[in-house]
Amino acid sequence: MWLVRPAQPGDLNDILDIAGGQGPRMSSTLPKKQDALAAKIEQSARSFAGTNNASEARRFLFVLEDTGSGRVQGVSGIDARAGNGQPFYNYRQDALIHASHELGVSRRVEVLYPSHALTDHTLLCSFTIRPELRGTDAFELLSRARMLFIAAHRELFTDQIVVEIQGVQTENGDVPFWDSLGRHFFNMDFETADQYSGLLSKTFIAELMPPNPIYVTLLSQAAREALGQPHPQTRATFELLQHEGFHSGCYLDIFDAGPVLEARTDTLKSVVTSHPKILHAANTDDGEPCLVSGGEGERFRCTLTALTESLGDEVRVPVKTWNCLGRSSGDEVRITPL
Amino acid sequence: MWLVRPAQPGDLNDILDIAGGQGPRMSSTLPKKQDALAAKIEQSARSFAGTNNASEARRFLFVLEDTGSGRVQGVSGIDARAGNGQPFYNYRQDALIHASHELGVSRRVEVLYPSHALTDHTLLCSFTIRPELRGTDAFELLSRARMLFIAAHRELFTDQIVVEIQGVQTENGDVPFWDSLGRHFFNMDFETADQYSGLLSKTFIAELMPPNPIYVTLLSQAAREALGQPHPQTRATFELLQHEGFHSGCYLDIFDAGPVLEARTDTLKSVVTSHPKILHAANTDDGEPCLVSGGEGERFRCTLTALTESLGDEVRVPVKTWNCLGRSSGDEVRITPL
Amino acid sequence: MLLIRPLQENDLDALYAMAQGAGKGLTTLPADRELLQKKIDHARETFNQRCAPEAGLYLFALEDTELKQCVGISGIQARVGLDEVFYNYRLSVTVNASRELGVHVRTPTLHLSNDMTDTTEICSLLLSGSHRGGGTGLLLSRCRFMYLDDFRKHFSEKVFAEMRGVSDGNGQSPLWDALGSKFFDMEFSEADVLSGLGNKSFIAELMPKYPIYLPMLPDAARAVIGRVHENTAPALNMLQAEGFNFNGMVDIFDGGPVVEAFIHNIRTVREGINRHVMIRKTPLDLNVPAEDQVMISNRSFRDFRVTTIPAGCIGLDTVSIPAEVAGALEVESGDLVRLAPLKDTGRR
Amino acid sequence: MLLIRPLQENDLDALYAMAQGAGKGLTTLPADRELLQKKIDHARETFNQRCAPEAGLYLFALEDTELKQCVGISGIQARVGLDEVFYNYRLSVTVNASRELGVHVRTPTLHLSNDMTDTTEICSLLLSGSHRGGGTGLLLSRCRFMYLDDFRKHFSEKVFAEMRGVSDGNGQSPLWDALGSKFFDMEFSEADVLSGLGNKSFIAELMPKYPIYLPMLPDAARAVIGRVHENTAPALNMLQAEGFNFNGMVDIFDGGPVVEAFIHNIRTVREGINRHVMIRKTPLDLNVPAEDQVMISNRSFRDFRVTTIPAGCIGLDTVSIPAEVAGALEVESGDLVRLAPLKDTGRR
Repeated sequence: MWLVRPAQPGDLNDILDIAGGQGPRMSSTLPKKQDALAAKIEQSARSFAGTNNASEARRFLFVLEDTGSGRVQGVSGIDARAGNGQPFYNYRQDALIHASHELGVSRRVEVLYPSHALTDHTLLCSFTIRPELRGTDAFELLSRARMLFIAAHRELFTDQIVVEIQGVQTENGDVPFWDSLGRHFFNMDFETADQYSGLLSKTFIAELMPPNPIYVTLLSQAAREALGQPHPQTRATFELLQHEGFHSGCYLDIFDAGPVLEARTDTLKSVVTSHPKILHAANTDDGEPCLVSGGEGERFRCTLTALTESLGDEVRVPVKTWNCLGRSSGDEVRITPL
Repeated sequence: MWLVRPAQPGDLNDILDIAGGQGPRMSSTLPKKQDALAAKIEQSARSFAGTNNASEARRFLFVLEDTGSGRVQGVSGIDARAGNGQPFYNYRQDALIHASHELGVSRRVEVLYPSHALTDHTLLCSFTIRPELRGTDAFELLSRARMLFIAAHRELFTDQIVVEIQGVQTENGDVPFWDSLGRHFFNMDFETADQYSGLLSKTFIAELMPPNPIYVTLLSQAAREALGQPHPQTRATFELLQHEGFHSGCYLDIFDAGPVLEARTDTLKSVVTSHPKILHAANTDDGEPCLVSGGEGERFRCTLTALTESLGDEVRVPVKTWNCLGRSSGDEVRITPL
Repeated sequence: MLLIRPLQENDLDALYAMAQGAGKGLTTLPADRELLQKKIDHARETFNQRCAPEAGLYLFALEDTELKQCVGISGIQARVGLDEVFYNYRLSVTVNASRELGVHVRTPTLHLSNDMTDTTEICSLLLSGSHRGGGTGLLLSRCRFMYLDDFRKHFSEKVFAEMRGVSDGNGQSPLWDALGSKFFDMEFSEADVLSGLGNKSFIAELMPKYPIYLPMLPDAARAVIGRVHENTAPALNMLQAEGFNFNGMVDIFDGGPVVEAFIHNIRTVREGINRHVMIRKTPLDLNVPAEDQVMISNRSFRDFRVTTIPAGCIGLDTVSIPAEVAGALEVESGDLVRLAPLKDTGRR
Repeated sequence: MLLIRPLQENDLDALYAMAQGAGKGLTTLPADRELLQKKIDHARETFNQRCAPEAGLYLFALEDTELKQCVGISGIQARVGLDEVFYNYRLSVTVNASRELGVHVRTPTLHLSNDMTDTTEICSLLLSGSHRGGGTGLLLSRCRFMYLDDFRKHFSEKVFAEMRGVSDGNGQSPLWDALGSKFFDMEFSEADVLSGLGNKSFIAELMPKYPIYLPMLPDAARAVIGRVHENTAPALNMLQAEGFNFNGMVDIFDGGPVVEAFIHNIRTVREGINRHVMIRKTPLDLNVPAEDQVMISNRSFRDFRVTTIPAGCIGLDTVSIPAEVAGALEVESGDLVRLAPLKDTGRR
C-alpha cells in the first residue's frame, strides 16, 4: 500500500536518492547534501511534534512510502510561512498603459515588479517523486495528503496558500528567463542560483537582484514567452493543483518565471470535501477510491483506500487501511474522493 | 414612484442642480459646467442607443426620477471601460520585506506603485443623490439599477467591475493624502486637480504624477491613516456595495487614497439573483419589496415594486409598476429583492 | 570678410535654404518657414531684451560681407527645461555584490533624468556647404564662448552641448531600435522631429520611467551609448579641445553624449584678452592661415559682432585693425575689444 | 620637524590613542586595536606592492621627529566599491510639467547610486589635538595630492572625498531621523559604524531602492542635504581651494556632500615643480610662517616622505636644503624632489 507520513531520520538515504535523481529544479527546496537534508528532516520532525522554539519556522516534510518494500518513493512539503522568516521573493507581472492623447497612441507596457507580497503565506513545496509514479494515484496521494494535513491542522496555516511551479527550461537545461535577466546580475548559472536559493539565507537575493522593476519588452523573446508558463514536466502537478482550486495569479518565480499558483485555504477542494468521520470496518476491498487520513502531528498518516459506505458521520473502510493509518474502529479520520 | 431611467437632454438643469449641491468630490466625474454636462448626456444617449462610433467610449448615465413631480433627484453612471480609452490611474498598495539576515531585523515596507491595472474594467461612477435620500430605498434603487442594467446587457461589460469610493477629507476640505503627496507635484489644490481629472484628458496626470513608487513611511501620519479609508459620508454607499459583493483590494485613488472596490461581474448579488421573468399582473400592492427592471438600451427602466408572487418564470407585480417601466403583461423583466 | 552678428529678419530665406540643404537630423532647425520665422523673432526679442533672460535664445548669423548673405548660424539657449521638460538618460552604474558568494557585478544602467534643467545649451550650429573649411566652423562655434564670457550673468555657470548620436545611412539608430521603438509607436525620425518641435508631453506619456539595465539591450545598442555620429566627431573634438567633457548624460533617443564645461574653464574664455582699438592706416592682408588668425569681438550685447584678424595685429595694450574691420565690428578707435586665438595654440 | 611618511607597524599605539580622542564620527578609524592593526597591515602591503593596485590603501603618518611619534594620519583608498558596494544618493531633479495647465514643477529627488565605484577616495584624516594649527593640517591633507600626482597610474583620473554631514550635539542627524531611521531599525551611530566596518550587505537589504522625493521630507532634513558639519567646514574650504567641487552625491545616512576633482586640476598638482636637491652648508631657520613654506616630497612610492621648507630655498633648477631635511627625506644631493606651496598663493 501507499502511505504518506512525516519524514523521519531513517528516510535520509531514500530521500537523497530521490532528490539526486531529479532534474535541477525539482529539488530546489530539497537539499542534495546529506547534512543539509538531515537538518531539514529534523526541523520537520520538530514541526510535526510542535517542539519548535518560537523563532524557528515550521516546515513539514512528508514521504510517500511503499509499505510493501518499506522504501520511500516520494517527498512533499509544506512551509507554514513562505520565506520562513525571511522575505519570499517573486516578480509581480503588471501592466502600465503608456498613452499619448495628442498622438492618439496607446501601448500596454508590461512590467515585472519585485514583490514580497506572498511572504508568510503557507507554501506547498519540495514535491519530488520517482518519475515512473508521475500521474498515478500515488502521485495524487503524495500531493493531496498535504491538503488533508492542512484541513486537520488548520490553525497552523494561513488563509492564503501558494505553490511555485517550475518554469520553462530547454532540453539542454537552459532557462530562457534566467539567461535574459538573472544571469546578468547574479553572474552564475541557473542551477547554481537555484541551489543557493534552497540552501542559503535570502540575503544573496537582496544583494544581487536588480533593485528596480523590469520592462518585459526588453527581455528576449524566449524569456517573454516563458513568463508564467509551467515546465511541460509539471503538467500533472499543475492540473492536479488546478483541480484542487489553485489558479495562476500575477506572481512569477524570480529565477525561471514559472507561475505561482494561489488559492484560498478554506476553498481547497480537499479541505472543503474532507469532513471528520468515525472509522468503521468494511468487509470488502471494493468501493469508491478515496484518500483517507488520520492522526495528529507526528502521528499523521494518509493513504489510499476503498470506501464501501459513508453514512452520516461514519465511514467504512477495509481493516488493512486502519493498520496502515495506525487507527482503529471509532477513531476520527478524514476522507476525500480521489 | 421612484424610477431609474437613462438620462435625457431635458434632465440637464436638474442634474446641474444636484451636481452643484454636492461636496467637491462627489461630483468628480459629473461636470458642473453646462456644456460639459450636456455633452456627457449626449454621449450617454448614444451609448444607450448603441449609436457610438467605434472609437467612442460607452458611458451610461442614469437618473433617479420622482414620477410624481417629474423631477430628477439623483444620478448614477457606468463607464463600460474605465479610462474610456485612456489609462485609468490608481496606486497599488503593496509591501516589500526589508530584512537583514546578519542583523536579524525585518521590516515591512509599504510601497504605493503607480498602476493602470484597472484600465478597461467596467467602472461604476458618477453616483450623486440629494442628501436627504441617502440610505433610503431610492438610494439603493439608484445604485443597484446599474447592476440590473449590466445583468441585462452583460456583453457590453467586462468580467471585473470596479468603483472608486471617496477618500478621507477633513471638515475644512483638506485632503491629507493629497497634501502629503499630490500637491507637491501637481502644484494645485485637491479640488482643482479633481475637477481637471473629470474634465480633461488624462495627459496631465501622466505629465505631473511622480513617476516612481512612493514609500508610505514618508507620507504624513494623517496621509498614512487615510490610505484605503472611505469618507464617512460614503458609509451607506460603501455598505451597499459590500453587500453587492464588492470588496476593497489593493488599489487606491491617486488623489485622495480612497479605496477602489472590486468585484467579479458575474458574482454581483444583483446579477446572480436577477433572472429574467415574465411579467403578470398582481391585484394588490402588498408583497415583498423588490427592484424590477425591464427594457433594452435606451428603453431601460428600473423601479421599486411589491412582488406578490413569483412562480417558475412568472412574476406578479402591480400594474402601476408596469406603467412605470413601460412594460406590459408577457414582457420580460428582471426582479431582485431589496 | 566673414562676420558674426545677431540673426536678423532678412535672414529667413538664407536660413530656410540652409535648413533644406541640411536634411534631417538637425531637429532644432527644421526646414519650415513658419518655425524659422518664430526662431528669428525669438532671437530678436532676446537681443533687444524684450524677453526674460532665462527664456533667451541667442542666434548668431555668419555673414559673408561680400555676398551680403547669411551663410551659417549658431545659437545659445539661455536655459533649457523651463518651458518644456528636458530629458536625458544618465549613464550610471548599479553594483550588486554578495560577499558570501564572492560575486561582484557592475551593471551599466540608464536613469531617466531632468538634471540638465536650467542649464545653458549651445545649439543650432549650421554652416553652408560653400563655406566649410579654413576655420569658418571654428569661428561660428567659438564666437558663442566669447559671448558667454562677456555676459555671464545671463547664463548658467556650466554650459552643455548635445552631440548627435550614431545612426546608419538610412537614419536608423541602434539605440532607438532596441529601446525607444519598444515604447514609442513611431519611427526614430518622427520622434526626433516631435521632440525638436518642443512639445514633449508625449515623452512624459510614453517614456519608460524605471531604469534600463544595459545588459538587457543588444550589443549594437549598447555600443552606441555615449558615442557620436561620425559626422559629428569633428565638432566633438573641437569642444573637447575647448575643455568640454562628457558628463554622463546621453540623448534618450539615439544615445548621443552630452558634453559640458564651466564657462570659466572654456579655452576661448581662458585665453581671451582685452585690447583697445587702434585704426591702422597701413594696408593689411586679412587672408592669413587659420593658425595665425584671432577672433575679435566688439563685446556688444545687442549687436554682437565677431570677425577674425591676423594675430600680428595685437600689441601690448592695443590692437591695430583696418578701418573696414572696425566698420564691420562697429567699433571706433579706443574702444575695448576682446580677442582670442581661432585655433588651438597648444599653450595649455 | 614634521614629517610625512608611510604608516608603520609601531604606529599602532599612537593611532589607537588618536582614534580614542576623536570619538565617534570618524567611522573609517574606529578605536579598535584589531581593526587598526588590520589597516596598518593593509597599508604596509600596499606600499610594498604586495596587493593589487586597485585594492591599495595608502596611509600616511605625520611624525613629529623630535617626539619620534605619529601625531596624525591621512589616507588614500585606491578604489572604492570593488570589494563591497559603495552607496551614495545622487541629488537629482525630477521635472513635471503640463503645458495645458501651465504647471511646471521641479522636485529635488535622491536616487540611490553606486556611481563612485572604482574611484579613488581621499580619507581617514586625523590630526592629534596637540599639533593643530600652523598649516600642519594642510601638510597632512595635501601631501596626498603630491603622491597622487607622482603615481597617477595607480589611481583613477578623478578623486573624491566624502564630507561629514550635519548632526547635532548628541550625534543626531536630521536626515537620518527623517529617512534612514524609517528603513533601518537602529541608531544613526550604529548604522554609521556598521557601514564603516565595510560589510555593507545590510544596506542592500534594508535600503529603499526607489527614488526619494525631497518635498516629502521635513524641512530640517531637506536643509542638511549636501551640507557639511560645522567642524568639517574648514576641511571643505581647503578642498574647494584645491579645486574640488560638489559632484551632486551625498552620504546616504547624513546627507554630507561628496566633493571631487580631476587629479590634473588639483592646485597642489598644478603648482608642483621639480628641483634637484642641493645640500646647503649654511644654517637655515626652518621656522617660517606657513605662508612662506613649501612642501617638499622625495617622490618615493615605497617610502614616500614630505616635509616643509622655506620657499626661499627654491632656486632656478635646484632647491637647497639642510642636511637634516635631506636626511629626513632620505634624499641626497642631485636627487629630484617635488615642491608645492603649502598655502594658497592666490596665483590662480
